[in-house]
Amino acid sequence: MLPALLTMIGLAAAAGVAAAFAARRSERDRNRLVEEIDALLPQTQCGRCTFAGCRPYAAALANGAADINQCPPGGHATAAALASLLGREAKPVDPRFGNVSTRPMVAWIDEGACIGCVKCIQACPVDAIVGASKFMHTVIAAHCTGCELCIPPCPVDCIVMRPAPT
Amino acid sequence: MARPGVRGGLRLNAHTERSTEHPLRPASPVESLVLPLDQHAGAAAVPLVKPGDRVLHGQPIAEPGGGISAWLHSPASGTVAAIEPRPAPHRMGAPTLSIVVANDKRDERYGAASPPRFEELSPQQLRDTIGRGGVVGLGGAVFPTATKLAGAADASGLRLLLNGAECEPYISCDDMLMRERARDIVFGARVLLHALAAQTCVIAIEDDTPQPAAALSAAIAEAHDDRIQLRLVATIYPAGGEKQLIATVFGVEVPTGGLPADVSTVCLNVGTVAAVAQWIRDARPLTSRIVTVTGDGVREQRNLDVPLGTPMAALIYDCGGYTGRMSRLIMGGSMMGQALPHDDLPVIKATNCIIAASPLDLQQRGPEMPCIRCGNCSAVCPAVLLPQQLHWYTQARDLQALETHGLLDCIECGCCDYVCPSQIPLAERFRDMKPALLEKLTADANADAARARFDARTARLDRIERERDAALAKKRQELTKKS
Amino acid sequence: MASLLLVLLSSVLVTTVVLAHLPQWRPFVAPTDVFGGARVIAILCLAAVPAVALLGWALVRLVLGPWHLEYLRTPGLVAIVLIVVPLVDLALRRRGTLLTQQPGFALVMSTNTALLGIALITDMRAATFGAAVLLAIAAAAALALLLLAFAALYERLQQADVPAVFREAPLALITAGIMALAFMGFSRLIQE
Amino acid sequence: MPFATAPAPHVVAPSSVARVMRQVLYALVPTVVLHGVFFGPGLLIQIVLGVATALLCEAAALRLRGKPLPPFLLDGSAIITAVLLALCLPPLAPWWLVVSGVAFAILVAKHLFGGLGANPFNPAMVGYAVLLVSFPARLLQWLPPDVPGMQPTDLSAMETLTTILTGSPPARFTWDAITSPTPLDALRTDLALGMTMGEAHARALFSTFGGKGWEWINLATLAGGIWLLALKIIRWHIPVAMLGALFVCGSVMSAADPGAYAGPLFHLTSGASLLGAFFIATDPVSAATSDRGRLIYGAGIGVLTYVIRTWGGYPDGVAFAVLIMNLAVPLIDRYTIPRIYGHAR
Repeated sequence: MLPALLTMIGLAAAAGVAAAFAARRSERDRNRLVEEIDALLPQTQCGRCTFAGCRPYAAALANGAADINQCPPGGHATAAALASLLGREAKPVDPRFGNVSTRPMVAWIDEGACIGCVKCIQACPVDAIVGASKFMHTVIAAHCTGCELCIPPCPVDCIVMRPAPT
Repeated sequence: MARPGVRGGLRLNAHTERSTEHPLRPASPVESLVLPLDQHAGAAAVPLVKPGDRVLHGQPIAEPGGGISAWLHSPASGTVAAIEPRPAPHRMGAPTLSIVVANDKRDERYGAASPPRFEELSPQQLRDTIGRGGVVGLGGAVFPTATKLAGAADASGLRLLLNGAECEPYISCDDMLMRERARDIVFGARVLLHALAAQTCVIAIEDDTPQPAAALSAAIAEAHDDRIQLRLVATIYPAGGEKQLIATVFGVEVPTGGLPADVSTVCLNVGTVAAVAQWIRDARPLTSRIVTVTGDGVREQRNLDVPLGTPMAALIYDCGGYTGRMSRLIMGGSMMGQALPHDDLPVIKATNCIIAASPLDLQQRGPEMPCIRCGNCSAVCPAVLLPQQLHWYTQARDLQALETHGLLDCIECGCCDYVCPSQIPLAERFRDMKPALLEKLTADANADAARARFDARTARLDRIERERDAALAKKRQELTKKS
Repeated sequence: MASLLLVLLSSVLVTTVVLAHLPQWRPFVAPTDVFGGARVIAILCLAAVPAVALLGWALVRLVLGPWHLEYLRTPGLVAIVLIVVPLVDLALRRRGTLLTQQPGFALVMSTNTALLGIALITDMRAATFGAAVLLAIAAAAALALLLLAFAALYERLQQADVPAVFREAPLALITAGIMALAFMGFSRLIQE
Repeated sequence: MPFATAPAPHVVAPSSVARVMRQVLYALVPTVVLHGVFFGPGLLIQIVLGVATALLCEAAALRLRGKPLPPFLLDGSAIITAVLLALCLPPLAPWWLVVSGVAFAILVAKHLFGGLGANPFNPAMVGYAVLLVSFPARLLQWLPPDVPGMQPTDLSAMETLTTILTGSPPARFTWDAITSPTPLDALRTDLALGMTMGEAHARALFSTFGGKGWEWINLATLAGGIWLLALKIIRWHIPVAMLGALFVCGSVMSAADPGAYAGPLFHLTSGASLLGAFFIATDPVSAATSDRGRLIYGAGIGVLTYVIRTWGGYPDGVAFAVLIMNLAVPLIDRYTIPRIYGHAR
């Protein structure tokens, strides 16, 4: 009877050790998961998901501090991809974080009204606005991701969103 | 390693006997000429004239818009009747901004100073001069020639390939051009050799057209220029496709998503080369082109030298009018041509052929059946694709699979449609699906670019932060040392 | 022969349906498509199945045999499976190619009928170590090929115009049925 | 003057699915005729029963799936499935055998998987495999060929019909009196009993290189196959690969041990090899789709057929080999994409 007990305990112990050893998540694994998630996000860096950009949102998703339906620019495609990637139930985008726009929009500065205060340039997460202090600013349409972060800081409200030129 | 000759392809009846019987003749003049401003690849041209101005034949009336664009010249002397949106053939009849010139039929030439002999110009100057002649690719792509030459100029060991392989059925405008203006083509070839500083030029022509071959060989012999040679290629549709012709003649393949210049080749249609010759030698810009008017629906099938902007209805009338069996008006050939909604549309730089097709010319498609994966299409596809898989993934809208199966390499030649037993309009399905795939690819590229810029910006802000802290720390250290 | 066929088919069917329909059980982070996941699992099976089978064979012959503990054969093999699977997970992450996702990976791999099934069959059928090696590797290869083929077929079936009521799981079961039918041809190939 | 517009190209070759399927049916005629000559009208009755069931099930399935009847019903694909299945069944098989086989093939193997063009498995082979596994005894009741030197079973046409409809032979015969194994089956049992090839081959059933009667039927099938190749209805890759693989396996094994293994020529001309190579494996819908893929697909069928015939449990393995390779087709198609123009690999 004893050998049977011993073998089973031995095998079970080995299995336990192996499982525990494997369960440790190294630091490298965690940021590789962040990389995988970040690859799916639309990179608008708009902050509508209440995080400072796409990578912070990805990090939050990785350790479960955020949900998969907080990214309006990505729309339902990104929500579904995140659900599939992280093994969670697919959910539509939560309107609380903003509505899913069908047409890609880009910012446009009304040059006449721009006073060259450089506030929008500092606010733009992807350096899509060209200009210097006291010089006229303009948005590079090709680089603008439509995150609308430049609209609040503008003192003269000369920035509006327009459909992206095809 | 390229495949010798066209892989797959179709042996089609050329249907050009009737249209090459009569010699070339100019079309009879018409009252008004409509010139769409966006009749070339790239941005639309910007008008230089206002309604009411008096213009001469050959006078520039529109300059290139930004980026890739081309000049536009008045095809006749007269007055500018209007600048307004008019239906255009390359927009399936949709209106587009056009200049309307009222023809006073006096044909007074615009006396621009004739450019100096091309040998004295540097290749760069010669390329710019060619651009000012409004010369664009007349094979059908209408890409501004000067831009194409400039793009290829810095490639090493350039070879010039003149495409006279008119493989699409019904079209015979290049055929007549080579018969009657072989000298222009050879002169144009020498101009382009100088413009590209290239050493070899091959004129490729199909082996089922003896007269043009004879005319060209005579012209080449007469020009005593051993850099230019004639090459016969097999008469298989689509031998005249740019990529297929380069593979047949030079044995190299244009890389996917790349240009012929990547394999140090420049491919130009013989019509374009003749236009270059007329502009450089006789200072006559591109204001008219040869158009094949053919099909069982028109009484007299022939080739005409037509001023740009001539309404197609006038052309048909000039060839004896419709024969009553007319059912479909096609601009281009029977395989890749565009069916037009009506004939009140102007001839543009891309109009190489007008088919007044009767039921005899057309083969009506049967009811569409599901694809039975028989593989006839993949056997004839000159781009070595698997149309049956592309069709399957198009229906499933699987963009990833479409990309790996090479949807963007499809040249829309229609060979797969031709042999499909299920009569599926494959070329049209792929044409409609390409924008969706391109949109996804550009969206991915934009997302990557945005991420790169975001990372660069965060790195920059961190660096500035660190430098400011370092400077602060140093200053604080000095203060504490001093006190 | 029928038992080996049963083991392979059930493993393939379960794995494919899990990859397609159970996001909570997704074993990997990277390949989110069915064929990508199946390809990775096929490679893992090529590694894990022979390991489990041979370790099991050794355990029974060298440990349980001398001490007359044959009745511990099945729980012993299960324990070996539970040892090998985490080690495979570790090896996978160490090589840095793929990130496994708990609990998905543990569930899919450790409850995979092929691992335990093939180990049991190898144990019963193989007399010498050489025969055990041969049988384990051949079974693992068959499993990998079958898994890849079924996953590719499954993805193609999703894109066909299948009547709605048969869309996913019913069609997978019918396909597995026809596969079993096809493999009946080998029925008397290896005397049971 | 306004004109109707249509997408390019404006000229297409006058072809249709029905024409393709019709050509395949014409190519099958010589086989059916010779089959009738050697084994009596049994096959013709089976074909009539099969085709009727096929059209009935096709119509029902199309109605259920809400598809228009005219273009699909008469495209001939269901008819080919029925004829191929009937050719694989013994001439005197009871009526419910061919009916249930064809019904299963059309309803489950074809329409359940998406109808024409989407079914991954060859419907005829699925039907045949179901019958082979469910009623193995019934499928071994073949007839001796009506050739000199063999005592033919003189059943009149009416008696053949009653036998098929009632499922039992007329009073004066018993089943094992009139049935005889096919050459392949006979060879299998003899070799299993330990006889060498020489002795087994001496039986009256065999002639120069195949079974008496059977070799002519298979030559007719070969003629039909070459007719299809000439008309470019099928491409050479699958038949050549399959027959090539069979030939190679046959010659290798028989060279290794002439006593225990049949020669390659016997394998090529016996059983359903030729019918399988030219008519069953080349079903475009369930076969691989690129040329390289077809070579792998054909070779796979050839090897599996040989393995099942020599060591497996059933006399002829073509059905199972085709089904197994059908399963592998999506995998083969994924890895045999030809090098596209301008792509490096």
